[in-house]
Amino acid sequence: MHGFRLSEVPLDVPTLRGSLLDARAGGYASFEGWVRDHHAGRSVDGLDYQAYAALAEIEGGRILAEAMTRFDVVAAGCVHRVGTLAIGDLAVWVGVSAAHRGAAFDACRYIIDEVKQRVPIWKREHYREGDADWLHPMGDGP
Amino acid sequence: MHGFRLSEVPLDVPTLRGSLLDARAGGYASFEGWVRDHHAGRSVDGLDYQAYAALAEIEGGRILAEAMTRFDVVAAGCVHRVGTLAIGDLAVWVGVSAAHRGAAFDACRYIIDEVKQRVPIWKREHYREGDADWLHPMGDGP
Amino acid sequence: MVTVTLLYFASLRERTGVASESVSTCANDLAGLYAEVQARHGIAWPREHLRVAMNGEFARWHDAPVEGSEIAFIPPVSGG
Amino acid sequence: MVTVTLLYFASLRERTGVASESVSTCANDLAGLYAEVQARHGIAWPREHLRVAMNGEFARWHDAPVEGSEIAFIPPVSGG
Repeated sequence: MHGFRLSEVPLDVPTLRGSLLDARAGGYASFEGWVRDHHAGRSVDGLDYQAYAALAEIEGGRILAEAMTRFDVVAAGCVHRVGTLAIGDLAVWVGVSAAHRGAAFDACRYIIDEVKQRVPIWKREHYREGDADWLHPMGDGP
Repeated sequence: MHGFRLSEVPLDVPTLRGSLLDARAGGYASFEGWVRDHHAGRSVDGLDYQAYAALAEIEGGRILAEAMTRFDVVAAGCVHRVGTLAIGDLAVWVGVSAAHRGAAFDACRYIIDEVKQRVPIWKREHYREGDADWLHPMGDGP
Repeated sequence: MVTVTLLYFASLRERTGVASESVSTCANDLAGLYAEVQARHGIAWPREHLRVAMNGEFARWHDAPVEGSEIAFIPPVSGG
Repeated sequence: MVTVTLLYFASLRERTGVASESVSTCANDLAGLYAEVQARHGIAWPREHLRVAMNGEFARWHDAPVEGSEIAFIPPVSGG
């Protein structure tokens, strides 16, 4: 998996990782975002991700291309889940292979930081008390 | 796999990763060092890792404990291969789970940087031309 | 007057009650179009908190709405 | 005079031809012991490039060799 895509089905990490194997690569850095059981002091039961798919894939692809340009890497990929996820489910995967570990780490972190800031994907948290909320960091809500 | 250990057999990444899953963890950063096909301008066919096992496990364990203290992480593990490895084989795995991605990345990088600097493990590269050399960064050789 | 399709996501979809709607507008730019949408759906969110996209690409608030285009008001994102 | 076991790794093992050897020494400290080893095996490597361990723990060059201990001269490492 090179580049960026959305997935409506669970991600298979060994397959994703395997797609970045390369004899020229000495290092592989990866990041996984997992659904955790709490956020901002509240207990979370699960969540939904919604995306503006057309724009998300364009903007995600742009971020991956930037990472390939800025850092000396061999290959990089990112897949983000959409749909309903349970605690412990994998929400996003980033993987980068490079000749040297510094570039692999830096590119991996760049990708996840930019994806979280720029790609039109939204998270709706389901709380143990039964309510649910769309998260809009920095916004007060509509 | 929490803490540090050496392994004489190939590493199984899904199992290692699975051991760090935790409902409190929202992020998982990992690093893998792969045997690459070149180094310092020479073509490499494979390599051996030799360790001073008793001290390596003590020093590796110390590094993991430092990472747990310095960074706000849930769990962290590192396994380093010893023995004969081929191109593309996994030489070292580091995995860190944490509530937030910053701590996961920072701890992961701390661990691999310190392991490479401090743990008594040595690499012998086999070159395509048939010769082989122990690597001793910063040293001129005995 | 142009006719465009508006797309809503996340809280905005919840507030408007629709994923998309077709509207005719005389607004000169996307800022003016958003002001109309705010008034019609009772959205307090200031424009400064949102981004806007037209036909699957980010656009500028002073761009004019293009006949037949698909326009999305993008609330702050929370992926990852 | 104490008797200790010396462990060799990587290039040092290649140079000495042994993984370990038992030696008796009158050296006052580990620095002196390394000087003996250098002379006996023709090792040019200055002590400053190495670390030293005794009984599975890093030690200091001015530590005295302990009877029956296991001593390793640690060349620059290259794991990872």
